[in-house]
Amino acid sequence: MPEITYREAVRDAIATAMRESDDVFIMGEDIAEMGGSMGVTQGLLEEFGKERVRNTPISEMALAGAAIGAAMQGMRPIAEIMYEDFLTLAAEQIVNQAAKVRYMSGGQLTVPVVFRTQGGAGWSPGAQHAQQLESWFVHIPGLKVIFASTPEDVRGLLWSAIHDDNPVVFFEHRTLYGIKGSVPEKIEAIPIGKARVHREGEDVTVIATGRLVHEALKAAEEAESQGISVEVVDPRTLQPLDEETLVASVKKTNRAVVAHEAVTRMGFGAEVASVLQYQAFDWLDAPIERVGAKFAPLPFAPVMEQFVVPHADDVLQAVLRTVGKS
Amino acid sequence: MPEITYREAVRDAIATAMRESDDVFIMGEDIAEMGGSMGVTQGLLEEFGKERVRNTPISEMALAGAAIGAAMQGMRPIAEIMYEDFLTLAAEQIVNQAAKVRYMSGGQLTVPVVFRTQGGAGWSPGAQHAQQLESWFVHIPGLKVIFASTPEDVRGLLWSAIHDDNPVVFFEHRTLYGIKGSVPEKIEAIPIGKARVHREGEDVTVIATGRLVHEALKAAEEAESQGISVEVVDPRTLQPLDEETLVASVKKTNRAVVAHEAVTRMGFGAEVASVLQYQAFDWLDAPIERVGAKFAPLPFAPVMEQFVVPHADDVLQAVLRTVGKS
Amino acid sequence: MAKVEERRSTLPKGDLKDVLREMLLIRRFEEKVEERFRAGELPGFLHVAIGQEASAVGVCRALEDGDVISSTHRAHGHTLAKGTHPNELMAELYGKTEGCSHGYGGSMHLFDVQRGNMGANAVIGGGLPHITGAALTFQMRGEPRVAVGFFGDGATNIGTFHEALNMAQLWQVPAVFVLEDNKWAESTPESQHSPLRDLSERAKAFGMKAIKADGQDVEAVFKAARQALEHARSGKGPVFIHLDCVRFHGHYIGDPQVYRPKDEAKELRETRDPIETLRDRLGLSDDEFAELDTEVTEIVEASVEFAKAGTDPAPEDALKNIYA
Amino acid sequence: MAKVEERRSTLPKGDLKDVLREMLLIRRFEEKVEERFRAGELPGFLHVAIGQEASAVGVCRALEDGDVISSTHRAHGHTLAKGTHPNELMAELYGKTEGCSHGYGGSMHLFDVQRGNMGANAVIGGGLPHITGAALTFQMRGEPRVAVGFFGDGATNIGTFHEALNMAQLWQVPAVFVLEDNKWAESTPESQHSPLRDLSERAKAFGMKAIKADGQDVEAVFKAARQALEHARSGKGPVFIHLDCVRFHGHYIGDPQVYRPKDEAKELRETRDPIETLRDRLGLSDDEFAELDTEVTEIVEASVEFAKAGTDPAPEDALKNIYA
Ligand SMILES: Cc1ncc(C[n+]2csc(CCOP(=O)(O)OP(=O)(O)O)c2C)c(N)n1
Ligand SMILES: Cc1ncc(C[n+]2csc(CCOP(=O)(O)OP(=O)(O)O)c2C)c(N)n1
Ligand SMILES: [Mg+2]
Ligand SMILES: [Mg+2]
Repeated sequence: MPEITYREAVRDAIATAMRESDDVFIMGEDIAEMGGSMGVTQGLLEEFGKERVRNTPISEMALAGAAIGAAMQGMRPIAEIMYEDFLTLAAEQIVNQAAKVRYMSGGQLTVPVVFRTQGGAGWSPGAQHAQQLESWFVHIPGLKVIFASTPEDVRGLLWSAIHDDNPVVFFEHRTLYGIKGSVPEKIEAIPIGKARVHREGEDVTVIATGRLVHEALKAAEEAESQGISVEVVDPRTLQPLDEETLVASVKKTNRAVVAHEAVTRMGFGAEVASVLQYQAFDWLDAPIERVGAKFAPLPFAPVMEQFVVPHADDVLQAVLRTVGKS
Repeated sequence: MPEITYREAVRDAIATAMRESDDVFIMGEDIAEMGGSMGVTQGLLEEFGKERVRNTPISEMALAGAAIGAAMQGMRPIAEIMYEDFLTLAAEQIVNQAAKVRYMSGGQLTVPVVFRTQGGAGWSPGAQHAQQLESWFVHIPGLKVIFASTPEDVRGLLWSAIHDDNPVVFFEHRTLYGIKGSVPEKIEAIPIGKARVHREGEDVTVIATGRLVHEALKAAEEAESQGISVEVVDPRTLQPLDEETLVASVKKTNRAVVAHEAVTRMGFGAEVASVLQYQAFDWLDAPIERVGAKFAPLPFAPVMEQFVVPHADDVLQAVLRTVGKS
Repeated sequence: MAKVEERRSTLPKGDLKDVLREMLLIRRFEEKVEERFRAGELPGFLHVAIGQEASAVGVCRALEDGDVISSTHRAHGHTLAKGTHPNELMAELYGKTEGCSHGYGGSMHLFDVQRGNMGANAVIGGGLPHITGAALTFQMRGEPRVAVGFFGDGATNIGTFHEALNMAQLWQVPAVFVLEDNKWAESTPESQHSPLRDLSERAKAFGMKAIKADGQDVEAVFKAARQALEHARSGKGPVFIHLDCVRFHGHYIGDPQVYRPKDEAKELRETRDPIETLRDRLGLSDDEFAELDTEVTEIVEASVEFAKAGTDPAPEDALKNIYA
Repeated sequence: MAKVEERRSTLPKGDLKDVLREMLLIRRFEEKVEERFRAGELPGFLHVAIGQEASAVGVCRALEDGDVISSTHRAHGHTLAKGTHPNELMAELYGKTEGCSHGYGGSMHLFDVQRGNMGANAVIGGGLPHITGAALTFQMRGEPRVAVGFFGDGATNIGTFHEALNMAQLWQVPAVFVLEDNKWAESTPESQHSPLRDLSERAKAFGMKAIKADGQDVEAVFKAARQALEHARSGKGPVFIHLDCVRFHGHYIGDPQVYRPKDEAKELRETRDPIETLRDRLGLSDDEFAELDTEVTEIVEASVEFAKAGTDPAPEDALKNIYA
């Protein structure tokens, strides 16, 4: 199995889908000559030309909305929103239009569009370039929401997203673009709605997304050295949510930690914790711990930024609390 | 104590604050001659003139953003967003600007602006005029979020919101404008961050917001007739959240139901349930129930709309489940 | 798709009576909707297009098969003009499964995809970028189709309008943007919502070709639309059509119009009724007109019967059609 | 607030050397920022304004006390020109509590409220409605102040721009909108992001007065700004200033500019450097120029020393300043 980066994995899914069908195209700001602000789309212009690798003006509403219109006409556009923070600008189109057109039309239309975006802290861009907003879209019926954490997952899930007939909001994490991982030779679709158990364990389940999957894996190793066996599960699709896998894991371990980089309050962890306490009530031996960013906008100064967003140690401490060892 | 409607209560808070200070003004679409699409601002134009009761073009971003700019210059604008669904258009300004300006400036600025909006189902407007989005704003540090359910609360809390130095997103519920309730002769500020216990009870706590407060009270009466004593608490401020009052209530009753009109998934109830399971873990005798809209956009046909949004009976059933009687 | 050689730039005389019939159908349909709403039979939030029949009919007549439209909150006229049967529209307003959106949409969310109606929209400007995107698709696929977006004067103030038209012009996609300028945005007169007195100037911000026409004269509308469609279809880029229109009724059904000069609507009715204008032009006798009227009134009445006899969705149907 | 009689429409000759000094300070400051960033000392995401010094200095020189500005992601020049001490700016870039945003903001979020800087903005167009709102406040309070918003050519494509300027014109508030048209939006050349070749045409969508000037000529910028400010301040409504600018460097520090013709920047540097232009005009000798250069270089060096000696915030400070 070849080793590729998360960045290359995203690119591979896009390029392969574009080779396969003329209906697939990508549009976004600075994705053509420059190859995207994260370098994800480098080389695509050369292969597919500027019609299908389409630089747009700085017009997040129209970029999202034009993709929706094209999707309604049977195309499969990938709309790149450069930073997650700018989803706030495209929110009307994603939430009131893409998510609802099928429903409002009584099923006449499909809107097979992927809104790709990225975000995440750790590089001090300040408060308007790194927030994590995935929970907003989980709240909206009609959308699917994906947040992949490894090269294999991001490729297989983006592949599935592009081929899905529904609007998908697809989150990538900025700090993961450089990580490497092995992937199948040929792209394999990963079903939307299936969690991935990254590590089996007996004592505590950590359910983590995005960058926090990797932090959770580090924390799990450290916990293991302290004699605590941690299972790490990445839901990967936040909507639909693979409740079955999460609940089964917690019924086994009887303890749960939910971890993400987004602000804890009203973050995705709230939904997961609510589902778990409901479905695994009698199995829980400790309160479900939530790990997320502290309740603050992202500050610029690195010491403050690091303080606000969660790390492996925050996950570890939460794990320890669940087993009464802190 | 005089009896007034929820609509009159909102108007009274605005008018009184405008009489008191020239810094307070209101802007929004069709709020002047027409008195707002819900009739809330009727009469204000006549009293305060068109400078301070300012019709705006259909420009939700600029309307929100101009209010922010005015607030940065020391005004206390009230920006009315006609329907909650259109918060999606103003989201960038509210989330990336209003919420963060104070923080990003290291405390140099305050942004005393109130974003008033309303929404809610029950009148078949379809999918783009009635969704409930309060949970989005609870996720954003820097904002306060209020959702009042009675004339007294809406008046006292709007008063506090106008006088607060922070940006407040203030939700009203369309179906409540006509309800009546007694209020103090003179407006009294209701502190932001204090829940209200509407009804004391011993067996189950129902935490409800907006229209669901009234449904919860109905459900509580019905439950009482079945021998179950229900406490009904309205957090009123969703951010900051009066965790103390909620947790204390649940520690007393050992059972909790959280109810709102918004979609259950990733709704405000998820946050409340997460807080409760964490802080009252050892006190809970049953899983926390969540009551909210089913996972669908709002359909047009009344029978479907009624099916999607929750009613007193949904609350009652949840209450019964918590006591093992369903 | 219609053949190019068939396209005409003016309405053939023989068609004009049919055009009148269609406008009258919309008028009677809307009047019936008002009546039924006031009788408490129709749920929801409704905006009628009484007085604006010429823009809907004039533009939609000019379209070829395969062209698509997107509409606004004031969508009944566009929907009928684009070919949806009155039965299906009325059934939708009654929330029946036989409705054009199968009861899921309602007045502000009318869809009829087969007939090229990509949807009404309850969010001002919300449908305009879809037009840019649909037109982009036609361009990329090399199809001789045009996407047409309707919007009101109030909508020219929203960012979506700016972004969508700007992008359309930048990419030279085959789109036509039709401004129905009735001088009101809900209760707000144009002077209170826009700094311009000639809204066709908006097009200058994109360098887009603009055509002005009397929106109350269906022939003028047709001509403008034809010209715009030819331009767009031939790859010369999008066109902005400015239609000078009027609003006879309240913004929504039930609107007491406290904000509006008492006689404005009355005067407009007397001088700028598109149906009267065309009727005069055609020199129709009272009998001839009455005949038309009877015909369309029967269609409208039948649509009410059809709708009332329709099927209510089951409550649980609300959980269908969310995902494909 | 400055007295009206003191206002001049051109820069007095005696001031020009000081203007040159200020532009040179910005240039050397930005070069130092690039250097320190590449040395790994500066965190975050930085955009320098090398080559665009004339617009910042020309506009800010024209302001009166009490006037306010909002800036963009490319904010260092505006911030210095509006009076923030280089020490405080450099300290901010180093994330120190002595910084103008006390370490909370960073390069794209520079604030200096006391000096009338309402904030840089990392969201394109994000600050423009604040200008409309600030100007509205001045109008409502009857204060003779003007609010000035900077933005780039790329920003003219975003809805916020349209809404904010439209509203400003509608309400005739004392605002000036300054377009720094450097022909690039990140990697996207103007021809790929806007359908217009003359972006001053954007103003026509609002009927706003537009003034064009050479953004590389500080005297021309000053003159245009003066004229615009007078207009706005006297209650005649907002003004759109179109400055023809250039971008010498990459979009952000580290940008390899693969998308850009190799010689473009080099040529621009040779022909349109605002500092060289003014220096020539002033007929400064090499010695005189070197003297200025030494002076500003020392200030810049001192700012680095100041910043490095500054205080790091405590981690927990991150939880301050969220609410008032
Ligand atoms: C984004 C948004 N803001 C506000 C509204 C409420 N609203 C519905 S129709 C309308 C006025 C529209 O005016 P115009 O575009 O001129 O269309 P007309 O009603 O005159 O046909 C308003 C403000 C809305 N639907 N969407
Ligand atoms: C809403 C939004 N979309 C995208 C970006 C990413 N971005 C930052 S600067 C920039 C280009 C801006 O171009 P212009 O306005 O011409 O300013 P310049 O960089 O040339 O000074 C882009 C696309 C952003 N900051 N905000
Ligand atoms: Mg109108
Ligand atoms: Mg530029």
